[in-house]
Amino acid sequence: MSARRLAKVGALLLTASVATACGSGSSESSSSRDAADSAVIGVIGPKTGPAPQFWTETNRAIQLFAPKIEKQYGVHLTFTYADDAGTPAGASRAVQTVLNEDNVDAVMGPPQSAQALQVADVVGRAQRPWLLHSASNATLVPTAGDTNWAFRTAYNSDDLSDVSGQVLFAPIDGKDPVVGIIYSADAFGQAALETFKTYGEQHGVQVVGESMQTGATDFNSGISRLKAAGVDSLFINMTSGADIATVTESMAVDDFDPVRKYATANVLADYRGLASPSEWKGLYFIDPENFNGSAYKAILSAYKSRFGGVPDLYTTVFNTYAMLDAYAQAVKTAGSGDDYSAVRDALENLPAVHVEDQSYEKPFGPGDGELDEPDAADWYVMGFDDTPQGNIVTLGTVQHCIDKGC
Amino acid sequence: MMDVVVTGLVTGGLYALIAQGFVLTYITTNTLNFAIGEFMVVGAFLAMFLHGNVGLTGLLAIAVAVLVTGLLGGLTYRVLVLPFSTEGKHDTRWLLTTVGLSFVIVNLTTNAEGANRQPLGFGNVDSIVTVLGERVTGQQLLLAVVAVVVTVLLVVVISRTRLGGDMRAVSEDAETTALMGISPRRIGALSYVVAMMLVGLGGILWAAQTGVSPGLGPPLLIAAFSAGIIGGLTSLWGPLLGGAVYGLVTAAVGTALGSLWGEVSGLLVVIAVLIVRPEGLLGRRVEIKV
Amino acid sequence: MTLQARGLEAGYGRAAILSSIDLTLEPGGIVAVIGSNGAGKSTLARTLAGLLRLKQGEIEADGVLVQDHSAERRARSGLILVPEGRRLFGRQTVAENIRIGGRAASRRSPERARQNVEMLLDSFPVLRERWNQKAGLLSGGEQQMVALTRAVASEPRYLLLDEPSLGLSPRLTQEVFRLVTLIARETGAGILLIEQMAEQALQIADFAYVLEQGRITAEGPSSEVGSSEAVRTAYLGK
Amino acid sequence: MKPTNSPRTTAQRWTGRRPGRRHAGLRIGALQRDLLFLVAAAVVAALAILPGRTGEGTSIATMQLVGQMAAMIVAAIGLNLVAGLTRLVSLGQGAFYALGAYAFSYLLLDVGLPALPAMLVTVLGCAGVGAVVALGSLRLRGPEFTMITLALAVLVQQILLRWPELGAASGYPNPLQHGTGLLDPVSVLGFEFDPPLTGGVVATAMVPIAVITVVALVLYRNLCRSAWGRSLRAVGESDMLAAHLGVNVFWRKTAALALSSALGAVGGIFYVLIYAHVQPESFDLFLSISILLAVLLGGGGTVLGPVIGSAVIVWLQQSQVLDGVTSFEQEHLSSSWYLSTPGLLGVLLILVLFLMPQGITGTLAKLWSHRAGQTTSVETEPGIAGGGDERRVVRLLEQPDQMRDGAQALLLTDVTKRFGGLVAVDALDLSVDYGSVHAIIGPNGAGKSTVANLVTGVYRPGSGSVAFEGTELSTRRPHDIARLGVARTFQTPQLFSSETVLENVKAGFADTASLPWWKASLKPPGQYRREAELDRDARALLARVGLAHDERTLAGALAYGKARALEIARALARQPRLLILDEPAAGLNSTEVAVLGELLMELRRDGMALVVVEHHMDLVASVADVVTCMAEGRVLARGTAAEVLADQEVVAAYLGRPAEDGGETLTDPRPAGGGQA
Repeated sequence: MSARRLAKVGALLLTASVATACGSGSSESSSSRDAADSAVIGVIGPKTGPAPQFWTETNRAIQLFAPKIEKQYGVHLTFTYADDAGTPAGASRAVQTVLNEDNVDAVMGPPQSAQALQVADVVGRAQRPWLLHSASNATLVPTAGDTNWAFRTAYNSDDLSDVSGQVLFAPIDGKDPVVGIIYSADAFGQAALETFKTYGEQHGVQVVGESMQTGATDFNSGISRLKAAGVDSLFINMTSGADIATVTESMAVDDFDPVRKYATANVLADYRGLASPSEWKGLYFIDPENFNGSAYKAILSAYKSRFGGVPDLYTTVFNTYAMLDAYAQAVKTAGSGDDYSAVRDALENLPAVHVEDQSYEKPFGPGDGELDEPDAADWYVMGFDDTPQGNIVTLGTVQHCIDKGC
Repeated sequence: MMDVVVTGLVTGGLYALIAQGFVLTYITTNTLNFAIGEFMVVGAFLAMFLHGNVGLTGLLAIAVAVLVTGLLGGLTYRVLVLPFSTEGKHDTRWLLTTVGLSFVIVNLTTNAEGANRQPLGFGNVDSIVTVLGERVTGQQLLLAVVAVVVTVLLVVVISRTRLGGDMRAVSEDAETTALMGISPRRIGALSYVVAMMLVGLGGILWAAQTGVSPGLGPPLLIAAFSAGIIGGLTSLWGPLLGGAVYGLVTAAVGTALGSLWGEVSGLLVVIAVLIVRPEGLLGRRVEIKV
Repeated sequence: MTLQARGLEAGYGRAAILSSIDLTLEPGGIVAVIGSNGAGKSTLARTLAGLLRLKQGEIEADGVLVQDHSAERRARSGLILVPEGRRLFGRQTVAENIRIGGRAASRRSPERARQNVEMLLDSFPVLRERWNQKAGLLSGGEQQMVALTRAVASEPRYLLLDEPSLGLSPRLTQEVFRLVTLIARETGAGILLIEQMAEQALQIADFAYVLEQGRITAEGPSSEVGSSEAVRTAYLGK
Repeated sequence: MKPTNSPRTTAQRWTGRRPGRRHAGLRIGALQRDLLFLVAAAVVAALAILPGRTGEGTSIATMQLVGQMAAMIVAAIGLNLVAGLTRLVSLGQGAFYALGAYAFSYLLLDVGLPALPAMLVTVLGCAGVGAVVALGSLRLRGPEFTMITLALAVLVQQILLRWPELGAASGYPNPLQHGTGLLDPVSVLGFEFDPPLTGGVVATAMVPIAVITVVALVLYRNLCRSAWGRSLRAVGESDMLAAHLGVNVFWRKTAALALSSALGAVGGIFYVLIYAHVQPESFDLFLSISILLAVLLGGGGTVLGPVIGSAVIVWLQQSQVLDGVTSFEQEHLSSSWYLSTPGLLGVLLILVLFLMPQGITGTLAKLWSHRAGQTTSVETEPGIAGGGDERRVVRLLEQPDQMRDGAQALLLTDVTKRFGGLVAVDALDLSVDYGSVHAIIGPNGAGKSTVANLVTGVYRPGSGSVAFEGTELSTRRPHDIARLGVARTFQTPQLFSSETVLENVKAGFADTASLPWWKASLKPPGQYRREAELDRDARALLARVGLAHDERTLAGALAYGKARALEIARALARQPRLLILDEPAAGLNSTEVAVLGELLMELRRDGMALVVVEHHMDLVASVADVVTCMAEGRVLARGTAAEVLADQEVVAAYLGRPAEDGGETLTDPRPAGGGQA
């Protein structure tokens, strides 16, 4: 075959493929946008990729609560979905698809920091509400500032570090502790370390950080380093409960049992199945919500009866609910989803957001896109009981634990 | 110091067991199964299914799962390796087909079972054991012991039995072995079966401690691959030495510089070995005839 | 009960190295295939043994068409090739080499094979001395002895010998040929002696084929072939 | 082969004539083709980025797709140099892509270099890293090379994930360290190139991406189709063969890997231009595998295969076209056990290897040549392959002084070569004069081919001297010896079986070893002339060996005799002064042997020194001036053909006369180790 012919075939194929690519969108929605009080939300998440549970829980929460919220506020919400494949390029592509081809009124997600980071500027410039329903890094994915369009119903890393820091940096037996932090080797984890380090410098407390690769076979060397550094106040800030199990296993092996052991609600995913009661003895976790509270109870029972079993990511389900409630109210106030700035203003001025029987008064404001406030009195410390299934027990608020010990 | 040595050696046992899966097939067929990590996953999921859904007892579930994983290995050899390794030693198509297979298995299990780690539900030696004054988990020690026992067994079988003689003959000159009435393809398939049985066993015992997930494979693939290369893919003792070296280096560097640099240092050792002594520490140098 | 090849065509890639080969081998007889370098002798041996697929033709052993059988299957049915250059398992001992040769006989008559091996070892006691040495360390003549003994351990019905004299001194060649005669007599196998050393081969063979440029150019009782011009032409030109 | 009847005078007339305007038509033909390619590539590139001209939001995803295709294309054509042409299967191209992306970003932001120098430093730096990797790994072949590149790919990603200055897992740049998550638009001479990220902003970055891609494609195509590309194919076929064509295999591989790495880095630069941000998880092993898959799918070793493969792979990965397959599976097979895009790509990888081992273009080309192969008539330029012309090439263009008839070309003195305990060549003396044919005969295993290998540098003699025109060869390497003017053919012809006959001959010319890569890719006007000369000379050589009508045939499809003739033509292309033929008559029929004999006689008349290792006595008798008969590594007899063939010892050695007493026996047991081969 001559090169000329090859060139022709190549050109044809290239053109054909480009042409087809242009034609194929990912639109799974084709709603009529004419109705008043209606809005289209583009949901971005890792349908494929290493952490599809974020995608699953978001979708389930939408299936579960969107109809109820639509009815409650009399708005019509349409959802269109785009897969970010767990990569930044995928997120960039997904956000373009929802913004430009599906022409959504608001973007929800991506839930993971690395992907959110890639699209932050893009969504900001598009000037449409950005609904963050998953914990992310406050610096990498900010919700404040004049051009702010982002709203977050999950805690951000700064707030988490702030509140957890209040417990972890508190003196032990009248002396400053040595604080250790084990974090996932990702953007969220790295930011947590930075915050802790700054905090430590401000308070003259030694901070030792060790990062761990997701899926690592053991964490023995990290534990021996923490142990050698004399850490007695430990924070495990990992994205996967299975990895936390690897950590506590290695802690057991190395006989490392610091006075304080705290984690985040991520410990609820998989951890209890993989660790044993002896390993979670004395391991507490911090969250803005009380998982034994009535709002959570209602959400979990609805989830259970619909999908059988509890969610992997409690917080994603809860925060998606909160986000839908906030956005639906704002659309109602603005009259339509496609008046982006009206919706934004409405979000900033919401009187309250409700999740079941729980409400957050004046959650957002100009320059404040955070639902949760880093107030130790509002956050809860929880742990597991000694039963093999490890029921969640609430020990009290963080402030309570700081004051009286938990 | 002692703790680094003990942890390094004990974790090296797991790598060695999986690396044995590389060595066995390389000796007889000059090919490797790059979906080896996914065969661990398959073994573990099978065991979980057989125990949890079918209701087999732990040992029986392990035995059946190991056997089925082995048979799947044999099938892989027949369908994806043998037809893609016909053009001599420089033919590397089998490498790509097995990589393709690993994509398929990861994707299939992720779609069906989700990416989360699920507890296997049995088979975990849930205790801490003291070795030379250092604490290790019972499961890791079990894996290390299994690796040593398996290696010794393999060495005995291959040096003492008729089948072992056939295998050695195939590894030396497959064509001439065929002239002795022995099918090199059958020996190759058999070594794939045995190799993937070992890998399946390793996967199950490992998953018993850490849980089953489609993502179980890659971290161990890299470690086992490294152990195999360092020790030498043509020596049955290679995995033990390679696993020990890799385990020690990653543990020592991890303790000194932080655990994340451990794996990097292990990979650097692999590259150094490939450059300086491509046949591995215990491997046999293959002479090239002109 | 014969080994017959009819209309064989074989070669590598697209090129045919052998064409329209017909030959017959009967148990107990020695048939020589002689020809110069490059005439296609090894290709013939490999094709008959099943290491090379034939493009055309048939191979029949004891009434069974075997051209589609794998090399190992042919070996197990008693069609044994001692390849050019002997191809011993150099990292294994003499004993192991001979033992592995017995694998092809294990389903037919292992006992008889064992007796025949003993017989050969009695005639060439030097191998017993080398019994536990690595085969790769033996001298060329000794290696050829091992290769032949290994073949006998396979209890051949048809034994294909591809240039057993290769790399051996004339003196050793003679010894190897004596051994070949002995094997033919004692085992009753039909021996196809593929050789470049025409005169020595013809001395022990009953019948001979001359292979030239991938074709059989002459055939007949070995005494006739040996005295014919065909041989001198094939080797030394006109 | 066709004997030539052309009178000598024609040849001489031709020798004096330099190619002039006569070849203008040919030159423009080649130029036209290249221009056409350039135009076609430019048009496709322009069309591809056209949807983004207004900066409309809806075009952004398309522009990203096109940009990723471009990035994959440059990375894949780079990989093709290594994995396709040189046949070193690398799983490390993703590592260079990542290095390129990170290095470029870092140089822009942290170092503050302007865009062009940053690009230049990145590309050169990655080429350097590639060369270093090559130096460490080129001893390895086959799976071992793949493994080291695999380790490299994993290593690079692991390091990027951890390196604090590069943002580690937060990516680069990140607001934490740099106050922004996106790089500023790249600016060159005050012109800013915006990435396809924001609606309403025209993605001007697509312009440099398109331009660089087209330039890279043109240079790469020139390179592939040049003598340099041929040298890589030769290395891919066998290191030994390439060395005998005068190619310094080691450095050529190093250069190929360096170029490949540089192109990988360009892919990474494109990524930065598109996304303005890099993250370690974008450059995982899957990327390396995808690039390799693109090469294989399109057709490794072909010029355009990787381009098509890349476009298809990126399209499959990024558009949701495979989702249809997934939903089909979910509906009709199983709702939980189904394959989605990554798994389907795994299946595709396997299927490609199974069904289309030569990839899309390879398969198409095969179909094409199948259909057209029989009917293709040879396009002969007037006066090129005419009857008389062939002699011009066979006759050496200039005859160096030392090549006068009768002068000594080759001298072996007391050469011994052992392999383990076996003495393959034992104290051999041999001399070959210009204008003569020296035949070496002897039974199998006599050491004949070893002599050929000793002269061409494949083996080093244990002792003794091998001298060509007084230059000692025993310490030189094969490519060095080839460059001195020694050519050879092999016992089994070693050809590029998937290339045409014409390409095979062209690989024989000295350009294969000497043309620098930059000249090959830039293709200055002189190269067009040179290529035309090569075409013409190659055709003449083909005509000379009787293959004039086979120039378009794939070498793998040739009958044995023709394959041998082709190998001789290739060996002659370099115009060697000493030609070593290893069993040239094997597999030839008697007519072919006769023609071969005539060819050898003509070469001899031209003053060439020939060594013919042969067993075909007719040929030996008719061409050899001196015949050496070897047995067991020693000279048994030497003289004219008649003398040697009449020698009783020779006859005995050949026919295998029963031996006299003496020497080793096996019936008398002797102490171990006393035996000798």
